[in-house]
Amino acid sequence: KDQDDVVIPELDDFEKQNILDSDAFKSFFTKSSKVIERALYLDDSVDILVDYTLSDDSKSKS
Amino acid sequence: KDQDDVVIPELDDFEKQNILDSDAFKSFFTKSSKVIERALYLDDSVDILVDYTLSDDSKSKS
Amino acid sequence: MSEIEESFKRIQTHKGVVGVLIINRNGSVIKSTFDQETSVSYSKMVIDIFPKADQLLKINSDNDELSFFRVRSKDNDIMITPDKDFFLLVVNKIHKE
Amino acid sequence: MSEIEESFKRIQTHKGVVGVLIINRNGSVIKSTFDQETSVSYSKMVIDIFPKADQLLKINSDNDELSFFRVRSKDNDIMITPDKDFFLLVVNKIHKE
Repeated sequence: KDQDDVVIPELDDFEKQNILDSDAFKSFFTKSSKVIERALYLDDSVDILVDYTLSDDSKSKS
Repeated sequence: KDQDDVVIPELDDFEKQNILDSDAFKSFFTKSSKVIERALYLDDSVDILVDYTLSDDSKSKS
Repeated sequence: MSEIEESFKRIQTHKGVVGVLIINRNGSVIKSTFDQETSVSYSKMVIDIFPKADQLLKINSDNDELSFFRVRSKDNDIMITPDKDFFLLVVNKIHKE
Repeated sequence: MSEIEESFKRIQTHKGVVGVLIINRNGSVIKSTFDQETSVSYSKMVIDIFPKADQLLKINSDNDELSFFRVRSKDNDIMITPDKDFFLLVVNKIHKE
Protein backbone atom coordinates (compact mmCIF):
# COMPACT_ATOMS: atom_id res chain seq x y z
CA LYS A 1 0.00 0.00 0.00
CA ASP A 2 1.00 3.55 -0.82
CA GLN A 3 0.11 4.60 2.67
CA ASP A 4 2.75 2.37 4.26
CA ASP A 5 5.38 4.04 2.07
CA VAL A 6 4.52 7.50 3.37
CA VAL A 7 7.18 8.77 5.74
CA ILE A 8 5.95 11.18 8.37
CA PRO A 9 8.81 13.53 9.37
CA GLU A 10 9.19 13.46 13.15
CA LEU A 11 9.67 16.78 14.94
CA ASP A 12 11.73 17.19 18.12
CA ASP A 13 10.31 18.97 21.16
CA PHE A 14 12.08 22.21 20.29
CA GLU A 15 10.57 22.30 16.80
CA LYS A 16 7.14 21.46 18.21
CA GLN A 17 7.36 24.26 20.75
CA ASN A 18 8.43 26.77 18.08
CA ILE A 19 5.37 25.85 16.04
CA LEU A 20 3.05 26.03 19.06
CA ASP A 21 4.42 29.51 19.82
CA SER A 22 4.04 30.78 16.26
CA ASP A 23 1.43 33.32 15.18
CA ALA A 24 0.33 31.03 12.34
CA PHE A 25 -0.47 28.26 14.81
CA LYS A 26 -2.21 30.52 17.33
CA SER A 27 -4.40 31.97 14.59
CA PHE A 28 -5.24 28.48 13.32
CA PHE A 29 -6.01 27.04 16.73
CA THR A 30 -8.11 29.98 17.93
CA LYS A 31 -10.38 29.64 14.91
CA SER A 32 -10.41 25.85 14.64
CA SER A 33 -11.02 25.13 18.31
CA LYS A 34 -14.19 27.25 18.15
CA VAL A 35 -15.50 25.24 15.20
CA ILE A 36 -14.79 21.97 17.02
CA GLU A 37 -16.35 23.21 20.26
CA ARG A 38 -19.53 24.24 18.47
CA ALA A 39 -19.64 20.87 16.71
CA LEU A 40 -19.18 19.05 20.03
CA TYR A 41 -21.98 20.99 21.71
CA LEU A 42 -24.21 20.31 18.73
CA ASP A 43 -23.33 16.62 18.95
CA ASP A 44 -24.40 16.62 22.60
CA SER A 45 -27.79 18.11 21.80
CA VAL A 46 -28.80 16.11 18.74
CA ASP A 47 -27.61 12.88 17.18
CA ILE A 48 -28.56 12.91 13.51
CA LEU A 49 -28.07 9.15 13.26
CA VAL A 50 -30.81 8.52 15.81
CA ASP A 51 -34.35 8.24 14.48
CA TYR A 52 -36.46 10.28 16.90
CA THR A 53 -39.67 9.07 15.29
CA LEU A 54 -39.05 5.60 16.71
CA SER A 55 -40.49 4.54 20.04
CA ASP A 56 -38.19 4.47 23.06
CA ASP A 57 -38.02 0.66 22.81
CA SER A 58 -36.62 0.73 19.31
CA LYS A 59 -34.23 3.50 20.22
CA SER A 60 -32.83 1.57 23.19
CA LYS A 61 -32.20 -1.47 21.02
CA SER A 62 -30.41 0.32 18.20
CA LYS B 1 -3.89 9.20 -11.78
CA ASP B 2 -5.49 6.02 -10.45
CA GLN B 3 -8.84 7.76 -10.39
CA ASP B 4 -8.89 8.33 -14.15
CA ASP B 5 -8.34 4.61 -14.67
CA VAL B 6 -11.43 3.71 -12.66
CA VAL B 7 -14.25 2.55 -14.91
CA ILE B 8 -17.73 3.18 -13.58
CA PRO B 9 -20.14 0.54 -14.98
CA GLU B 10 -23.09 2.29 -16.58
CA LEU B 11 -26.57 0.92 -15.88
CA ASP B 12 -29.43 1.08 -18.35
CA ASP B 13 -32.85 2.42 -17.34
CA PHE B 14 -34.23 -1.07 -16.80
CA GLU B 15 -31.45 -1.99 -14.39
CA LYS B 16 -31.84 1.32 -12.56
CA GLN B 17 -35.57 0.79 -12.16
CA ASN B 18 -35.05 -2.74 -10.84
CA ILE B 19 -32.69 -1.38 -8.19
CA LEU B 20 -35.04 1.46 -7.27
CA ASP B 21 -37.85 -1.10 -6.83
CA SER B 22 -35.77 -3.47 -4.70
CA ASP B 23 -36.31 -3.98 -0.97
CA ALA B 24 -32.61 -3.39 -0.31
CA PHE B 25 -32.83 0.05 -1.92
CA LYS B 26 -36.09 1.01 -0.22
CA SER B 27 -34.68 0.05 3.17
CA PHE B 28 -31.49 2.04 2.49
CA PHE B 29 -33.27 5.13 1.23
CA THR B 30 -35.87 5.22 3.98
CA LYS B 31 -33.13 5.26 6.62
CA SER B 32 -30.62 7.43 4.80
CA SER B 33 -33.04 10.12 3.70
CA LYS B 34 -34.03 10.68 7.33
CA VAL B 35 -30.39 11.19 8.33
CA ILE B 36 -29.88 13.67 5.51
CA GLU B 37 -33.09 15.53 6.28
CA ARG B 38 -32.11 15.91 9.93
CA ALA B 39 -28.67 17.11 8.87
CA LEU B 40 -30.20 19.64 6.48
CA TYR B 41 -32.55 21.02 9.12
CA LEU B 42 -29.67 21.27 11.55
CA ASP B 43 -27.63 23.10 8.90
CA ASP B 44 -30.46 25.60 8.53
CA SER B 45 -30.54 26.34 12.23
CA VAL B 46 -26.85 26.59 13.03
CA ASP B 47 -23.72 27.00 10.96
CA ILE B 48 -20.77 25.69 12.94
CA LEU B 49 -18.31 27.55 10.71
CA VAL B 50 -19.82 30.89 11.74
CA ASP B 51 -18.39 32.53 14.84
CA TYR B 52 -21.41 33.76 16.78
CA THR B 53 -19.21 35.62 19.25
CA LEU B 54 -18.30 38.09 16.52
CA SER B 55 -20.23 41.31 16.01
CA ASP B 56 -22.71 41.48 13.15
CA ASP B 57 -20.23 43.56 11.15
CA SER B 58 -17.57 40.87 11.24
CA LYS B 59 -20.12 38.21 10.48
CA SER B 60 -21.39 40.03 7.40
CA LYS B 61 -17.87 40.40 6.05
CA SER B 62 -16.81 36.80 6.52
CA MET C 1 -46.14 8.95 -5.66
CA SER C 2 -44.33 6.49 -3.39
CA GLU C 3 -42.86 7.40 -0.02
CA ILE C 4 -39.39 7.00 -1.56
CA GLU C 5 -40.24 9.51 -4.30
CA GLU C 6 -41.66 11.91 -1.73
CA SER C 7 -38.51 11.71 0.42
CA PHE C 8 -36.34 12.25 -2.64
CA LYS C 9 -38.37 15.29 -3.67
CA ARG C 10 -38.29 16.73 -0.15
CA ILE C 11 -34.52 16.55 -0.06
CA GLN C 12 -34.18 17.80 -3.63
CA THR C 13 -36.41 20.81 -3.02
CA HIS C 14 -34.97 21.66 0.41
CA LYS C 15 -33.68 25.22 0.39
CA GLY C 16 -30.05 25.33 -0.68
CA VAL C 17 -29.86 21.76 -2.01
CA VAL C 18 -27.96 21.87 -5.29
CA GLY C 19 -28.17 18.18 -6.14
CA VAL C 20 -28.85 14.63 -5.03
CA LEU C 21 -26.99 11.53 -6.22
CA ILE C 22 -27.54 7.84 -5.51
CA ILE C 23 -24.87 5.34 -6.55
CA ASN C 24 -24.13 1.71 -5.77
CA ARG C 25 -20.89 0.37 -4.29
CA ASN C 26 -19.41 -0.04 -7.78
CA GLY C 27 -20.01 3.64 -8.38
CA SER C 28 -22.78 3.09 -10.93
CA VAL C 29 -25.28 5.94 -10.99
CA ILE C 30 -28.76 4.81 -9.95
CA LYS C 31 -30.47 8.18 -9.69
CA SER C 32 -29.19 11.74 -9.97
CA THR C 33 -30.27 15.35 -10.32
CA PHE C 34 -26.79 16.23 -11.64
CA ASP C 35 -25.72 15.91 -15.27
CA GLN C 36 -23.94 12.72 -16.35
CA GLU C 37 -20.41 14.13 -16.18
CA THR C 38 -20.88 15.63 -12.72
CA SER C 39 -22.52 12.44 -11.47
CA VAL C 40 -19.60 10.31 -12.60
CA SER C 41 -17.09 12.77 -11.14
CA TYR C 42 -18.77 12.59 -7.74
CA SER C 43 -19.15 8.84 -8.00
CA LYS C 44 -15.46 8.22 -8.67
CA MET C 45 -14.45 10.45 -5.77
CA VAL C 46 -16.89 8.78 -3.38
CA ILE C 47 -15.78 5.21 -4.04
CA ASP C 48 -12.18 6.40 -3.74
CA ILE C 49 -12.65 8.29 -0.45
CA PHE C 50 -14.99 5.99 1.44
CA PRO C 51 -12.68 3.04 2.09
CA LYS C 52 -10.17 5.54 3.47
CA ALA C 53 -12.75 7.29 5.63
CA ASP C 54 -13.79 3.86 6.90
CA GLN C 55 -10.15 3.11 7.76
CA LEU C 56 -9.89 6.42 9.59
CA LEU C 57 -12.78 5.41 11.86
CA LYS C 58 -11.29 1.99 12.42
CA ILE C 59 -7.98 3.29 13.79
CA ASN C 60 -9.60 3.63 17.20
CA SER C 61 -12.57 1.30 16.97
CA ASP C 62 -12.67 -2.04 15.16
CA ASN C 63 -16.27 -2.98 14.52
CA ASP C 64 -17.84 0.37 13.89
CA GLU C 65 -19.36 0.95 10.44
CA LEU C 66 -19.14 4.34 8.81
CA SER C 67 -22.65 5.87 8.87
CA PHE C 68 -22.22 9.47 7.80
CA PHE C 69 -19.63 11.54 5.97
CA ARG C 70 -19.53 15.30 5.66
CA VAL C 71 -17.24 17.92 4.21
CA ARG C 72 -17.89 21.63 4.59
CA SER C 73 -16.46 24.66 2.95
CA LYS C 74 -17.63 28.21 3.63
CA ASP C 75 -20.34 27.94 0.98
CA ASN C 76 -20.87 24.24 0.36
CA ASP C 77 -21.80 21.18 2.36
CA ILE C 78 -21.48 17.66 0.95
CA MET C 79 -23.16 14.93 2.95
CA ILE C 80 -23.00 11.22 2.23
CA THR C 81 -24.84 8.36 3.87
CA PRO C 82 -23.78 4.80 2.95
CA ASP C 83 -24.97 1.30 3.54
CA LYS C 84 -23.46 -1.99 2.35
CA ASP C 85 -24.98 -1.52 -1.13
CA PHE C 86 -25.52 2.19 -1.80
CA PHE C 87 -24.44 5.78 -1.24
CA LEU C 88 -26.74 8.80 -0.99
CA LEU C 89 -24.90 12.07 -1.66
CA VAL C 90 -26.41 15.53 -1.20
CA VAL C 91 -24.75 18.84 -2.08
CA ASN C 92 -26.10 21.78 -0.13
CA LYS C 93 -25.29 25.45 -0.68
CA ILE C 94 -24.95 27.14 2.68
CA HIS C 95 -27.33 30.05 2.86
CA LYS C 96 -26.95 32.85 5.36
CA GLU C 97 -30.17 34.18 6.82
CA MET D 1 -2.04 29.02 31.13
CA SER D 2 -2.50 30.58 27.70
CA GLU D 3 -5.80 30.88 25.90
CA ILE D 4 -4.57 28.21 23.46
CA GLU D 5 -3.86 25.82 26.34
CA GLU D 6 -7.28 26.54 27.83
CA SER D 7 -9.05 25.84 24.54
CA PHE D 8 -7.08 22.63 24.10
CA LYS D 9 -7.99 21.49 27.62
CA ARG D 10 -11.65 22.39 27.13
CA ILE D 11 -11.85 20.23 24.02
CA GLN D 12 -9.80 17.44 25.58
CA THR D 13 -11.99 17.28 28.68
CA HIS D 14 -15.30 17.64 26.83
CA LYS D 15 -17.52 14.70 27.64
CA GLY D 16 -16.96 11.87 25.18
CA VAL D 17 -13.75 13.22 23.65
CA VAL D 18 -11.33 10.33 23.31
CA GLY D 19 -8.40 12.26 21.87
CA VAL D 20 -7.09 15.39 20.20
CA LEU D 21 -4.38 15.54 17.54
CA ILE D 22 -2.67 18.47 15.84
CA ILE D 23 -0.49 17.84 12.79
CA ASN D 24 1.05 19.98 10.08
CA ARG D 25 0.50 19.57 6.33
CA ASN D 26 3.42 17.11 6.11
CA GLY D 27 1.71 14.94 8.69
CA SER D 28 4.21 15.67 11.44
CA VAL D 29 2.67 15.44 14.90
CA ILE D 30 2.77 18.77 16.72
CA LYS D 31 0.60 17.92 19.72
CA SER D 32 -1.41 14.85 20.64
CA THR D 33 -3.25 13.13 23.46
CA PHE D 34 -2.95 9.79 21.61
CA ASP D 35 0.08 7.50 21.80
CA GLN D 36 2.75 7.79 19.10
CA GLU D 37 1.54 4.87 17.00
CA THR D 38 -2.09 6.00 16.97
CA SER D 39 -1.04 9.57 16.21
CA VAL D 40 0.97 8.50 13.19
CA SER D 41 -1.84 6.22 11.98
CA TYR D 42 -4.33 9.09 12.08
CA SER D 43 -1.82 11.48 10.54
CA LYS D 44 -1.14 9.25 7.54
CA MET D 45 -4.84 8.77 6.91
CA VAL D 46 -5.58 12.49 7.20
CA ILE D 47 -2.96 13.63 4.71
CA ASP D 48 -4.15 10.88 2.37
CA ILE D 49 -7.87 11.70 2.61
CA PHE D 50 -7.80 15.48 2.67
CA PRO D 51 -6.68 16.20 -0.89
CA LYS D 52 -9.44 13.85 -2.07
CA ALA D 53 -12.06 15.48 0.15
CA ASP D 54 -10.92 18.84 -1.20
CA GLN D 55 -11.34 17.52 -4.76
CA LEU D 56 -14.83 16.31 -3.87
CA LEU D 57 -15.83 19.83 -2.86
CA LYS D 58 -14.28 21.32 -5.97
CA ILE D 59 -16.36 19.20 -8.37
CA ASN D 60 -19.18 21.72 -8.04
CA SER D 61 -17.38 24.83 -6.84
CA ASP D 62 -13.90 25.96 -7.85
CA ASN D 63 -12.60 28.40 -5.27
CA ASP D 64 -14.09 26.99 -2.14
CA GLU D 65 -11.62 25.82 0.53
CA LEU D 66 -12.40 22.78 2.66
CA SER D 67 -13.16 24.04 6.18
CA PHE D 68 -14.54 21.04 8.04
CA PHE D 69 -14.51 17.27 7.67
CA ARG D 70 -16.53 14.78 9.64
CA VAL D 71 -17.12 11.05 9.65
CA ARG D 72 -19.65 9.40 11.92
CA SER D 73 -20.26 5.84 12.89
CA LYS D 74 -22.87 4.75 15.41
CA ASP D 75 -20.45 5.21 18.29
CA ASN D 76 -17.68 7.45 17.01
CA ASP D 77 -17.35 10.91 15.52
CA ILE D 78 -14.13 12.11 13.94
CA MET D 79 -13.96 15.83 13.19
CA ILE D 80 -11.13 17.62 11.41
CA THR D 81 -10.58 21.31 10.85
CA PRO D 82 -7.76 22.36 8.51
CA ASP D 83 -6.03 25.51 7.43
CA LYS D 84 -3.19 25.95 4.96
CA ASP D 85 -0.61 24.82 7.52
CA PHE D 86 -2.30 22.55 10.09
CA PHE D 87 -4.99 20.01 10.90
CA LEU D 88 -6.88 19.70 14.20
CA LEU D 89 -8.45 16.27 14.64
CA VAL D 90 -10.83 15.32 17.46
CA VAL D 91 -12.25 11.86 18.14
CA ASN D 92 -15.50 11.88 20.06
CA LYS D 93 -17.33 8.89 21.49
CA ILE D 94 -21.04 9.38 20.97
CA HIS D 95 -22.80 9.15 24.31
CA LYS D 96 -26.51 8.51 24.60
CA GLU D 97 -28.32 10.35 27.38
